[in-house]
Amino acid sequence: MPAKTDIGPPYFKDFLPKVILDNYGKWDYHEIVKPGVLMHVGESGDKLWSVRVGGARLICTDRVREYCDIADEFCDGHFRFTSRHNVEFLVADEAKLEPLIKVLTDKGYPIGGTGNGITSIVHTQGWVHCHTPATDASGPVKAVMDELIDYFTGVKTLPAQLRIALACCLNMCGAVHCSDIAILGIHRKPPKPDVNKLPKVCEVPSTISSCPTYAIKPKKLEDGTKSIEINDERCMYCGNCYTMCPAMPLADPEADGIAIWVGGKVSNARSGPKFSKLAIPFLPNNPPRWPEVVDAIKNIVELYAADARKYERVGDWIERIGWETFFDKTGIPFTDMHIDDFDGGAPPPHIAFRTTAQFRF
Amino acid sequence: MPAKTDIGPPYFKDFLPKVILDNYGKWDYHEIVKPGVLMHVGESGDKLWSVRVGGARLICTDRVREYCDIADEFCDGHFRFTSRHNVEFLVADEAKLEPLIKVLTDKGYPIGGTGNGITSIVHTQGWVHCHTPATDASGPVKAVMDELIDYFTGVKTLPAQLRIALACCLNMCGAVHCSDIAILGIHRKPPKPDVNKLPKVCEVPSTISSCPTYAIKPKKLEDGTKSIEINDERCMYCGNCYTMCPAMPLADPEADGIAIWVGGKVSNARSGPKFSKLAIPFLPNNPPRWPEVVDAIKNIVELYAADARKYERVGDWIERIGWETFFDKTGIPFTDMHIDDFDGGAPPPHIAFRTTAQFRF
Amino acid sequence: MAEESKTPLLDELEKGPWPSFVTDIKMAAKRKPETMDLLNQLELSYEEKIGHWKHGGIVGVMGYGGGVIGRYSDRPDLFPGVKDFHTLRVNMPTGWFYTTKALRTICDIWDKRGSGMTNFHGSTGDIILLGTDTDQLQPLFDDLSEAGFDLGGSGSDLRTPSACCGPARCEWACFDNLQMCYDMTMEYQMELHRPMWPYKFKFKFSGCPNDCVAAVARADMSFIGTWRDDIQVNDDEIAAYAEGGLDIQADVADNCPTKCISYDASSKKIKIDNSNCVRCMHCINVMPKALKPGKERGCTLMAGAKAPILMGARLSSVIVPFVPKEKLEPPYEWFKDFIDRLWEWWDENGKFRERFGELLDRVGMRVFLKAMDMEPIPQMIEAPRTNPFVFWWPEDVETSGKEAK
Amino acid sequence: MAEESKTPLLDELEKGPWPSFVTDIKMAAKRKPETMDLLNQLELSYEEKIGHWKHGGIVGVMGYGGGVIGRYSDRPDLFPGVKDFHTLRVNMPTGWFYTTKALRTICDIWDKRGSGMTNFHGSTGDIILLGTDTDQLQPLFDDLSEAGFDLGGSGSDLRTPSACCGPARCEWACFDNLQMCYDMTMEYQMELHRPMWPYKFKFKFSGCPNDCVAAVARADMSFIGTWRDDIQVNDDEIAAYAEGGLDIQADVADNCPTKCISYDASSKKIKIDNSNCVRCMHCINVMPKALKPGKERGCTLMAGAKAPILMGARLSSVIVPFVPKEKLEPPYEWFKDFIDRLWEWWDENGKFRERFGELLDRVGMRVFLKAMDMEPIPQMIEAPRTNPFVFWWPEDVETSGKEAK
Ligand code: SRM
Ligand code: SRM
Ligand code: SRM
Ligand code: SRM
Ligand code: SF4
Ligand code: SF4
Ligand code: SF4
Ligand code: SF4
Ligand code: SF4
Ligand code: SF4
Ligand code: SF4
Ligand code: SF4
Repeated sequence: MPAKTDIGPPYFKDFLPKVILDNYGKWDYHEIVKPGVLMHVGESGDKLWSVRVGGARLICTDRVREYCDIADEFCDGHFRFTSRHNVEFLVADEAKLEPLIKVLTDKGYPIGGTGNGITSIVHTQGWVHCHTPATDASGPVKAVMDELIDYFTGVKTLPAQLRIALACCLNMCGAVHCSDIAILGIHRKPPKPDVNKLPKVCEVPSTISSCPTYAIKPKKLEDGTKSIEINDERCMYCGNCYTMCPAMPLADPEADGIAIWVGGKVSNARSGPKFSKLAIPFLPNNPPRWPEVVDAIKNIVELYAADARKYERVGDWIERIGWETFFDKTGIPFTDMHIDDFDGGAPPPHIAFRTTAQFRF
Repeated sequence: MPAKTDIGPPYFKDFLPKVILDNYGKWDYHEIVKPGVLMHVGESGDKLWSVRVGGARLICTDRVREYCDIADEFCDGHFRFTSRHNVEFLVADEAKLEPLIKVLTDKGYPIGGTGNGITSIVHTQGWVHCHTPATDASGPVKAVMDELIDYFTGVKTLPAQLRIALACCLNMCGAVHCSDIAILGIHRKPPKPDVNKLPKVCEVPSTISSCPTYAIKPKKLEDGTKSIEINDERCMYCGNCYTMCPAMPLADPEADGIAIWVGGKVSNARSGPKFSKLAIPFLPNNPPRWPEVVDAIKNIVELYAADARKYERVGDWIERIGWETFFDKTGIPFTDMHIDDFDGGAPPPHIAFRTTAQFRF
Repeated sequence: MAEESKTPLLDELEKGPWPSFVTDIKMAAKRKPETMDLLNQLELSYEEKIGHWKHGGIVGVMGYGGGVIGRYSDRPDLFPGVKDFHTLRVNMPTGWFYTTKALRTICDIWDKRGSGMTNFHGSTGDIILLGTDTDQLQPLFDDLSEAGFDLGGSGSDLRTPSACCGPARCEWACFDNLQMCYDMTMEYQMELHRPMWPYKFKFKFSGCPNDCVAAVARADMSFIGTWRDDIQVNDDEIAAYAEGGLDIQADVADNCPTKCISYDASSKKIKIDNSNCVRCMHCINVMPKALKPGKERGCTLMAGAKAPILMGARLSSVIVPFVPKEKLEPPYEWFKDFIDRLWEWWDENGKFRERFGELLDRVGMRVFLKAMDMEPIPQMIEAPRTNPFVFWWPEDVETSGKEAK
Repeated sequence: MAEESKTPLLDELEKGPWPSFVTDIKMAAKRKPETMDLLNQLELSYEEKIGHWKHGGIVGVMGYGGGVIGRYSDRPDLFPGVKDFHTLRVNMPTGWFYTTKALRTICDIWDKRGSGMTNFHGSTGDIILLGTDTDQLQPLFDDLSEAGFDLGGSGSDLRTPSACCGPARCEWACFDNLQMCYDMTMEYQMELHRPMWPYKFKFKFSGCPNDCVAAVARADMSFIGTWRDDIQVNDDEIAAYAEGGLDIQADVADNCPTKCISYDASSKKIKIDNSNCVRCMHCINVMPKALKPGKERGCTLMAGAKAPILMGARLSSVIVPFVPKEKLEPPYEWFKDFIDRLWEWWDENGKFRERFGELLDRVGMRVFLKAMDMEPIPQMIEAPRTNPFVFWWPEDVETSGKEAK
């Protein structure tokens, strides 16, 4: 029997716990009871506690079953994940709250990620599954979170929320372009095309036109076959040609590494959404624990913690003190790489468009 | 005898009055004694009064001689012009100040242009001398200043200084791109090339390449001569092709007219320098007094006068209240013309460059 | 003597307080030995600082053009367990709420058909079932479908729409973003499963301007809940916050981006000049008991966000400042008409691999608005143009610029 | 019956309080009847709403490639008086200070050789002698030269440099911008008079960040006087301002862009956190008796401003944040070396009609800095790049990114 197609996802309301169905759209307010524990109060007076737990995202079915076991015990068989891949255990019965927290703590799950601190790092596949990465994803994330866990669990707090994201190549599946701190895998050498294989596995014209900087030129091979060559000087290692054509690999163990970006945000709170800006053009890939990356981020976070004003996101803080002061205080060297010189990357006309939901009617 | 070349301008110090030579680089402070009258006090205690007078800029030698007569009588034969083409009579002897003012007033010269008001309009040639104008320069300027003269003479004041400039075509010799209010002559129809004459008077390839939007295409005439044709849809009437080739006239009595821009500034005071932004895409040329233009500017000035806070330049004011409120309050219709859609005109990479002298060391 | 670990580098990542993916891979490998090759190949990557996956081939399930990401090891000789190791994107339940029953079902199916490794969730929001053989794809899909699950998007299609928890768990949701996200997912199953556009297209629904699904940064069509009347103020609760020690002047009023809140410390009252409120949420965020979004609710439609390839990242920008929530409910006629026309325009005019926002940049808002028969409004822009290079509609020049739309 | 005016439209512009150019043209025409054709032709333009000048031809004076703008009427039949009507640009005295003697000399020469109409001044700053015959050009130049005046720039040359009144009439001048403007004008007479570059190049010198010659908007090389130590504060005068009724908190401190001024109303004292002062001038502008720029003075060198043709206007941006004033004095070795190398780079790399700033955009600051052997510094930018499309120097990749300059 052929499978049914186009049935779509299960209806979400079938998955909601009773307290939510009862108070759907009628929540009155919330409180952060303690780090990682939210209490939402309905107009009805009903209460819902959510206990947020950090995880690896790259998890096995056993892990999921463990979550299920816990949810069965304390949450009437319901729980959820957040938009940043944390787990939230939903408790309607206050009596179960502390026991739940105890079980989670005993099992070593970090509870936190709420309020003005650091929550889980949105990230991508890296060497675990993708074909274009310039670094790993899960590894650096684990290393960074080990270091910053106190900001997750609320042992330490920050002036505002601080969102970290990682993407392992310029495709930016982690959408790091609007993060307080972004970790980005970058290539730094032009692709090394397999010019003989290329015409067999790829369309030459579309390979050529895939390059935004026109770095790929047609070139005839000795036998007359049409292939391509690369003008290295025009290449900025975006990898788009490789996405289009497998015969253009550009990964390189020594040239690849990580760039650190700062000051982006998404919410409309106070200032509008903004892009992350380049802070550190390159740090080497140093598995398994990427110490340079961990140190660099720790340095920025600690400075921010000490220097920013209440409610100031990283980008707002830097704008207030000025980028020169940021580079000065962090000790990050300023380089010509920081100065935008990508033509196409120049904010196109939409710079004039309103990219916040902030406006007057 | 052949003329001496490369002698350069006369040495400026030979033209400075004694009080200036004595206090050169040693001025202590200044006061605006009254509108149009500055008093500069030297560390020495010396005082210099400058009486600023508005003029037409397009003036005859008799007018210059009249200035000279006045300066001979009151200023020991010295006076200056300002960077905005006002005349400044320089008086070292306080006894001569009021008599000078009386003579100027009697002769009908407007005294003013200092402090938080409107000074003379920087402008260009227009139909008086240039070959590319989309409007006249001196005419609209005279009409606007007749209306706004009270803001020049200090009868009325403004929250901050308000600089108006006019340029008669997109070349923007009046550098209107950073004015509180800018009056800009615009064409709105593509050039009407004289395709037969063109190959005789211009280089075809450089005419084609003069167009930033690639609107000019090569075309062979019937006799085989290489000429050009225009893709009207791609033309945004910049006139650059006409600058390069006289056979590409684009002036048109009905299509030409004036656009009004607002919110630019130059000084670093409080906010950094900023570009003027489009307020009114088109007003017709209506000589001799351009009533639509005069009304439009008056409307903006009066609203600004009433609504802005002290020290708020036009652009700062609009940024505070929001562009939507600006369009709302002025009643200026918002159109698709206001939305930037010029690719090349998109802020190029230098948007990232620091264009203010405001920074921390 | 204990056997020496074959993954000494990755073992380092089992240390430290944060949950370790290495541990989870090892757990999975206990029951699915092939999965150990995932760790082994990764160890090689850690040694060599380079990935070992080949460019994905085209694999899939019957009737669908997307939902599966093909993946092959470039060292099948060393790591036969991950010779082919394709990913399935499973459309998550809207808002990521689950019953343990449903999850256990998925786990069972996945243990039977794949590596046992997952992402909860992928960054678009799908359940990612990470790694299975080519010949398992169809049976896997059949099992999932049987259990009531379906695939998410990949390729040049509508990607799996996602939404913040909205009215289910948040007092600020200004429209029923969960319901709409679900309904639109159902409405556009065809578009989701059969790539046919110039490139991908994403929907994300946030209930309010806090934008907890990062819609403005990551969706071609971003729904941001909002309101257009006055913020609801509860004076007593304001006073309670003040008494509780909140510095309303410094923490709330001074942080308002338009400074439209005035606070009177003696009466402990605030006054909001709502005409200047830009609905940034800050004051509401700080005093959730005292302030609430207004009653006239709906959403701001913003469009065009994307990652940087090829010309730099875009944020979504305002297209429709306010869609009342009544229009964001079944049968969604207004929205369906709108998005169908938008897609049609994009499909007709977009180049290969040109996202909607990039097309907007290339041809200009002007052309889009005309095609959509929409009015330009100042809420669409940060500021008007600074360059004088206006393209006039010839008909406007013929009549008169003043009447130009 | 009085003769009917032939310029009824323009006569309208003799009405109203502002000085009228029409009156001046009529005045000139009294002594130079041909000049009446300027008004007559303008009247035709006012009737027809279109200009009547032809594209300029190439006219000039011996030995010079610029300084004259050729102009011909397109209706010489109707307006023989302005058949050819070329403009001469005469280099003004720096700062636009004059003796009446010198001006009378110019007037006399011009009455003899031209239309009697002028612009005091052109918007670059030159004295514009507006309208003369081709055959008068050389004798006119000879007369001017004899009287000690020389031509300004036009075409692809160094344009006439200009400066605010600076130390001559302003207490805030942070370097001797008048002297430097004059000296550079003299130093580069060759470059000023003989077009030889890709396009024009402008110098403007403002004594302080108020920028009274609009250098940042209008000069390829903008000199903006500044200081790098602390603002000089006179406490007594601060108190005097306060007593005089100035609201120092609202008018001064609250308007400081970095909020680095704190005012204590009880002691009537201000404190400036100079490390956060960005030298905007506002506080000094408002309280000129109490505050002055610091003592360690000099200028910020900014470069690249221009009007919008072809790709949109540019403002100058920071190239050298601080040049101490000692380096802005004769013999100007540092600056001459700097500008010679800059021009050489532009000349070698600039395309036909590509301004310096446009070249900077096209090739990138990175390439410019390398060519000039200069260090990148954060004061050059508003903010670091947002796109990840970095061009690496291959040598930096070979060594290590960390040590990359
Ligand atoms: C659970 C979650 C939505 C979901 O459907 O999954 C959520 C839930 C809440 N968010 Fe959020 N936000 C969630 C992702 C986000 C995101 C998206 C992201 O990070 O990728 C943003 C935008 C981030 C950005 O700006 O870069 C986001 C920006 C906010 C803000 C604005 C904060 C700011 O000052 O900029 C608030 C308001 C606040 O915290 O006061 C907020 C407030 C809230 C509240 C208080 C809403 C409510 O009344 O229930 C919830 C608890 C917040 C907390 O954790 O302290 N939420 N919130 C997401 C939890 C992610 C996690 O696991 O950590
Ligand atoms: C005479 C002149 C310089 C010259 O060499 O010719 C000059 C002279 C002075 N300027 Fe200026 N400025 C002169 C053009 C400018 C320009 C250039 C322009 O308008 O094209 C600017 C930049 C305009 C802009 O930002 O768009 C300019 C921006 C300022 C500012 C900044 C004002 C602000 O709030 O943005 C000040 C400070 C102030 O006025 O408090 C200033 C202050 C001054 C002071 C007070 C300086 C002083 O201590 O002597 C002088 C008298 C100001 C007054 O008129 O009230 N001057 N000033 C120029 C007179 C032009 C005129 O005839 O009206
Ligand atoms: C799995 C996932 C990362 C993750 O670990 O979570 C992912 C993985 C890939 N993405 Fe992505 N993208 C994923 C979410 C995103 C997002 C975030 C989002 O949707 O919110 C973005 C940024 C937002 C956007 O759409 O712009 C994103 C922007 C890209 C791009 C750049 C698109 C652009 O227009 O700039 C590419 C390149 C492409 O399409 O060729 C890309 C391409 C890819 C490919 C298919 C690689 C390729 O070039 O063929 C990756 C397959 C990895 C693998 O082997 O499994 N992925 N990708 C995410 C999808 C999981 C899910 O369905 O839930
Ligand atoms: C006379 C003057 C206007 C005035 O009435 O004051 C003027 C007049 C002309 N300018 Fe200009 N420009 C004049 C100052 C400017 C300025 C302002 C400045 O220098 O501060 C600018 C803007 C700043 C800049 O340089 O970008 C300016 C930007 C242009 C441009 C556009 C250049 C660009 O890169 O965008 C052109 C077009 C061109 O060069 O082909 C231009 C071209 C012209 C031409 C030569 C027309 C042409 O295309 O050949 C005009 C001759 C008019 C005539 O018939 O007399 N003029 N021109 C100004 C020179 C007088 C003087 O020497 O003092
Ligand atoms: S960011 Fe790049 S390498 Fe990482 S998962 Fe996405 S496409 Fe693959
Ligand atoms: S990596 Fe990018 S820039 Fe380099 S050749 Fe490929 S497509 Fe072009
Ligand atoms: S702005 Fe245009 S029309 Fe006016 S003088 Fe300059 S080049 Fe001529
Ligand atoms: S006016 Fe400008 S856009 Fe139009 S054809 Fe000429 S150069 Fe091109
Ligand atoms: S976006 Fe708004 S409605 Fe949705 S969870 Fe966040 S705060 Fe609540
Ligand atoms: S929502 Fe934001 S803009 Fe509106 S009043 Fe509150 S803080 Fe101010
Ligand atoms: S720029 Fe500064 S120094 Fe020059 S006149 Fe203006 S205020 Fe004085
Ligand atoms: S000069 Fe400007 S930035 Fe510096 S203290 Fe004064 S007001 Fe503040």
